[in-house]
Amino acid sequence: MSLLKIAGLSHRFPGGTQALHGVDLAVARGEFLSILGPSGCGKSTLLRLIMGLEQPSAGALAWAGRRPEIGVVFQEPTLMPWASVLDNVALPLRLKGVARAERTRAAQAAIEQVGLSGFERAVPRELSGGMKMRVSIARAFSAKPDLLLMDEPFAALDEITRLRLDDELYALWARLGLTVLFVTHSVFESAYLSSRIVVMAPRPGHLVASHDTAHAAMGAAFRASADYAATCGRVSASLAAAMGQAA
Amino acid sequence: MSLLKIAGLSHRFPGGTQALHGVDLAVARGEFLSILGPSGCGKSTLLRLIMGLEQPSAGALAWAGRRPEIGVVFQEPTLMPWASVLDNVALPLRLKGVARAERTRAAQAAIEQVGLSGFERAVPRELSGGMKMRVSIARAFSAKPDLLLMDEPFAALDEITRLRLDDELYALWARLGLTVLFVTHSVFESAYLSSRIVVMAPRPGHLVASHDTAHAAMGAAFRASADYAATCGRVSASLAAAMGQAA
Amino acid sequence: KDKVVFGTNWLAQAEHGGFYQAVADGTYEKYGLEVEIRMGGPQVNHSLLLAAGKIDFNMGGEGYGALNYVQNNIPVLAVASIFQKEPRVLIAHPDTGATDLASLKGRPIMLSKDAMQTFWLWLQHTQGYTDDQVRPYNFSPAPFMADPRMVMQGYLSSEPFTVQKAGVKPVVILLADYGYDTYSTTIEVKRDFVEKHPDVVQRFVDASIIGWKTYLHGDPAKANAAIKAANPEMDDEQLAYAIKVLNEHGIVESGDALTLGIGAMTDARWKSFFDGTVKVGIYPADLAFAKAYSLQFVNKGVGLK
Amino acid sequence: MSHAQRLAPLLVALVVLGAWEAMVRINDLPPYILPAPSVIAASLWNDRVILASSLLVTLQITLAALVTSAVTSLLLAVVFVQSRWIERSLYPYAVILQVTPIVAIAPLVLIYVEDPFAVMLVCATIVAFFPILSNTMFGLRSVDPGLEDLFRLQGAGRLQTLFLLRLPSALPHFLVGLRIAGGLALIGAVVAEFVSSTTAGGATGLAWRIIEAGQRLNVPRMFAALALIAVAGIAIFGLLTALSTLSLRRWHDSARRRQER
Amino acid sequence: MSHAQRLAPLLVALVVLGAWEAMVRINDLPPYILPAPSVIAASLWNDRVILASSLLVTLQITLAALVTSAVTSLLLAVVFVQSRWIERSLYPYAVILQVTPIVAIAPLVLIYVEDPFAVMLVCATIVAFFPILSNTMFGLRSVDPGLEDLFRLQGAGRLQTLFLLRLPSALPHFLVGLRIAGGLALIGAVVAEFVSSTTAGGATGLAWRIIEAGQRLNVPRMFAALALIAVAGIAIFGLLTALSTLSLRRWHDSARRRQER
Ligand SMILES: Nc1ncnc2c1ncn2[C@@H]1O[C@H](COP(=O)(O)OP(=O)(O)OP(=O)(O)O)[C@@H](O)[C@H]1O
Ligand SMILES: Nc1ncnc2c1ncn2[C@@H]1O[C@H](COP(=O)(O)OP(=O)(O)OP(=O)(O)O)[C@@H](O)[C@H]1O
Ligand SMILES: [Mg+2]
Ligand SMILES: [Mg+2]
Repeated sequence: MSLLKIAGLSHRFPGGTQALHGVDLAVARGEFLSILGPSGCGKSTLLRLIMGLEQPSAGALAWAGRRPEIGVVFQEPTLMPWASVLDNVALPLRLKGVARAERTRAAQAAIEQVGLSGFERAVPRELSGGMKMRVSIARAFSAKPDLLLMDEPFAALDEITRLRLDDELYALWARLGLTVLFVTHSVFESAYLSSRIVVMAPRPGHLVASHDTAHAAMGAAFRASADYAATCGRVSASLAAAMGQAA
Repeated sequence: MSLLKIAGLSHRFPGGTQALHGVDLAVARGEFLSILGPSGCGKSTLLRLIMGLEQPSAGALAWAGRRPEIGVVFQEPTLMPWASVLDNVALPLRLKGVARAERTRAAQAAIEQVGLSGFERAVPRELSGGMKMRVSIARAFSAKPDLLLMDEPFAALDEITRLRLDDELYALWARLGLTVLFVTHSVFESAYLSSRIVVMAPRPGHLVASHDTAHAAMGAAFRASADYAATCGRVSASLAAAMGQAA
Repeated sequence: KDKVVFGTNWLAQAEHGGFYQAVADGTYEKYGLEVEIRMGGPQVNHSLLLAAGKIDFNMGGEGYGALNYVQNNIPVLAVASIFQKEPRVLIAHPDTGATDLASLKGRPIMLSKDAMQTFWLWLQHTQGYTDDQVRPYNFSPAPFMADPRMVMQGYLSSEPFTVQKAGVKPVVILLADYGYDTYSTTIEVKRDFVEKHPDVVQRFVDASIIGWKTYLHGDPAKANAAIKAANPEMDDEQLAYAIKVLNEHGIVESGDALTLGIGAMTDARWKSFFDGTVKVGIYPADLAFAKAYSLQFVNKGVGLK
Repeated sequence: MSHAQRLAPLLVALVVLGAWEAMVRINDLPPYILPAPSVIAASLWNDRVILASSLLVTLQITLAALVTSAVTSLLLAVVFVQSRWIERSLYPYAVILQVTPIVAIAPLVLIYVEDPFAVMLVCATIVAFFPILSNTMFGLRSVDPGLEDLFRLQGAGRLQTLFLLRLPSALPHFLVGLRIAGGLALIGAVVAEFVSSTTAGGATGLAWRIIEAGQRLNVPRMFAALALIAVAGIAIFGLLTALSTLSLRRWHDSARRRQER
Repeated sequence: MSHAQRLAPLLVALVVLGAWEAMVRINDLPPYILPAPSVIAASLWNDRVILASSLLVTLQITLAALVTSAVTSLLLAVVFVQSRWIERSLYPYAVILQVTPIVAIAPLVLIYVEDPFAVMLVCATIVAFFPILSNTMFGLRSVDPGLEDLFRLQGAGRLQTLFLLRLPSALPHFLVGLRIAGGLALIGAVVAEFVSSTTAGGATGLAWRIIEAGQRLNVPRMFAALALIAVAGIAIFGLLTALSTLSLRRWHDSARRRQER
């Protein structure tokens, strides 16, 4: 059952840049969909259109029923500079009207999850780049959304932290049955996490390939599987093709 | 011959966070030194101390002779929002007093190098995250510095662009004989590019391992070599050790 | 007892002395009035407040005020003129050849904004002064002190004293002595108030006249105390000087006042003043100037014993 | 901007004026308490020659004062942010200038400055300069620390940092200050005229028209003069806002076009 | 802040006052043209009772006006940024208020408001409010667009966005406006006193001391009153600056401690 149907979506910025042209995409409920594509191909723009933060210049975007509750990790940390880590993470709960004690508890848990315990009272400018990004991730996790949109969330993290958070995210997805739209530049990460991978080509951005990656387990074992290697190979190939097309 | 000698370097932020403690490091002239370490371990702080943007709370930092000319890529793009891509890239040249025609030419070349031709007149907010980062990289390249400090420059880029820029950087380094201090989270990237890799452990940040990776060639062939695989393995292991130590 | 509010045209000073006297020594009270005095100032427009009914009586400066009411169809009129001579003076430095109005021709004169449409026009018309003589005056004599050629406007009882204390014994020229025949320090009141409460008006006028009589010839101590309280810049020396010159020049008691009592006004004098203003172009000749005043409450010989 | 959005202010103005007119008529307020807009309009028309020439005088001083205060406060701001020492030592004098009542010092200025236009210019400039100074200093201070580091690292000189980094960063704040100063320069011009102009025969500004009309109880003309000041104020503000939007639109968040919710 | 840095302003002040004193003595200027600091100081001391009570009156109005204008302009700014329609329709009236000379409208205010304190409060508030309004609006507009998107996406209501996002973002700009308004409220209080009539015996503020002392050529006392205003202005500014630094230090770039080069 598809949660979101995108048909013929195009977007042109006021400056004149045609960021997207004729994007067709159906997102199924409960799907973990990764989006890959070269820098500047329109991935962030596509997410912004889905979030309703930009209006498409052509095409349609239809939700099955009400738009679900969205958790988001933007490409930049986007934190309130005057608020502590705790307050930043608790923000979505606060906006939903969750009581203070309850939201502090949930925020603490999310902070723990991203490995920032002890920094609850710090303000953003006292954090490193990767730590800021993790605050943003904790914020998206804290409110337990139905749909999680993440724009290169782990790009600023070291590989070990990144693998750990990959696993956290995967567990969350598997446990809560949420839908995830995941922009990444890492073929390995996408192959490890996703149930489907789409690849975009630039100028104007459009979809060039979609790879299903049926898998139901994870962990180090999966990374050693032939399935995984095959997926990585296929995705890399279509990415290369997409970029060749652009050049 | 060592360009820079760091001895017993410690740094404590006004807030009370001890970011670095007792860092000893000698950077040789012409070296390509990668720094790896978990998020928040003090890599950026170390670079800032080297750049003289923070004062160490203990320890010493000595240059052999005058401080060389520095090109820098901060962890964030750090662009002038009111200036075009061209003006941003040409900034270091302008500050050096290079004539307009000459600096435009050099900036154009650097823009081309990072694949942003056609966006010379765009302002930063009309660019994607990865494009902004590439402007920052082009800026660092444009002035042909003696010492290049880069703080996760390629994290926001897709793999193909990243590999291309890895090669550009390597070529630059090999051709101009400059010294590079390179912070990255990618073990593969560090193993591919560096002549030496140091690994840091967090809280407070200090060096735990140093790996020499003598290599003089690059390209796809090197990625297939046993040398490369071995380096990756060793670095990964010390990274895991560093983090285990932290936990 | 009737409560009334009386607005003056400046900070408390000797030129308001009679009114303060009547408050301080209980004269108003004896006449069944409870009077509150509100001080005016450089930017306070009590005329408008009177028109709006926010105060009951207003101290008019010169006769123009009453004519302005008529010109703008505002039902306010003057019911008494405490001063028979306007105490407006020009002062000049000594030993500079300044002796009379004619000798000031061509010299720079410091004039306030309101002078420009009143006595300055008269000076231009009768003395041939020209606009290039004008220098701005903001109620600080400092520029006058700094330039021996400077002439400035003033009030008989104030600026000459101030300047003298600062070390310049000035030549003082009283405009009234040269035919500047405006009434001054009038009591203004709204027409409907006159119609509804003629007795209150009468009592206010009479008590004020008594107050002035006492202030000029009796013991002004209580009034002076009230003035000093309202305006700390005043001191006894200044006040004594003012009372002296008011008396010496017959500012309050001269002309008609000698026979009709303080506050006297006549149709003939009003007409003469009005004709003068028409001549210099301030008012149109067909203005019903007689609506500007009423003789109903004065000329009764109050205070003449 | 939609058509309707352009019209809204006019509609509101019509409603305001209509309500005013109605209130005056229903309560039968005499013009010396509150003149009806129609009466003011009539006065505007009848006295148009006098008022227009007065407006011109006031506007001349206003513009001169605005330019003078923009230039001087920009320079001052640049000097002040050079170091905390300079700021702490000299800023108090700027504050003193701001809080000194013109009315009080005009006579002293008159002793030293002959030319009445110069006096008015000085007075109006004193009234207008402070918001530009404060806002520009705030702007010069709010530079992105990352960019500041970059400039330092690339060996930028003080002047280069000033022109290439600090001034562009401060521009939006300078423009906010300028918009505040626009109105202040106008009142400054009005007040300065009050206290310093010689009016006889020579050109007189709107201030004098207001005082004169007030003293002669010609309230409609007073309101006509006030209306001109109001219109002049709005026009100046509008022009400065347009200037601001034009110069910031491309990059600053405050001037971003936003979808209305 | 180093010790020397604290002392610098005092040293500069001593130099300025010393130069002033020397100039007056060498040129033998009479006090009515320019009194020497020593003469002013003497007058301050001799008239301390009168001056202190006047200062108190002026300060009361100033503080009341500052608080009133801060609250009203904050509210207005919030209303205005709700939509371009509201802004375009109503902002002009704020501009009109800013440019209307108090001197001209005070008589009209006096017709409707009885209480002299209220009149002065209204006048001083009108003088002070505009910089806060402008700066706060600029601040409310300069919200990080990313955060704005986040709030929208998380379904924040208007009030939530206001209190959790817009107001904190606008705080630094509000505080700049407040610092400008501090001085304006002070002059506003001084001017308001000029224009409102005072009951005999009622307390009068510094404005009257200045006018009267000026007219009586008691220039040292006039300067003493001006000095009090200057000191009051600096004190208000200093307090507001400290407030600003305290509340922004932790997060805003403008309040960051910076190494001096
Ligand atoms: N506000 C804007 N105005 C004009 N053009 C824009 C704007 N934002 C993005 N673009 C353009 O739209 C294109 C797509 O941008 P987008 O941010 O969607 O790329 P992306 O795929 O997310 O890239 P990256 O991986 O680098 O983040 C780019 O060419 C960019 O220049
Ligand atoms: N301005 C600051 N004030 C206080 N603490 C700070 C400040 N900047 C950084 N820190 C702290 O110093 C430590 C090191 O930060 P740094 O930015 O050097 O980390 P990093 O290794 O670059 O991490 P990342 O890979 O996430 O960028 C962190 O714990 C961080 O919280
Ligand atoms: Mg993106
Ligand atoms: Mg870092």
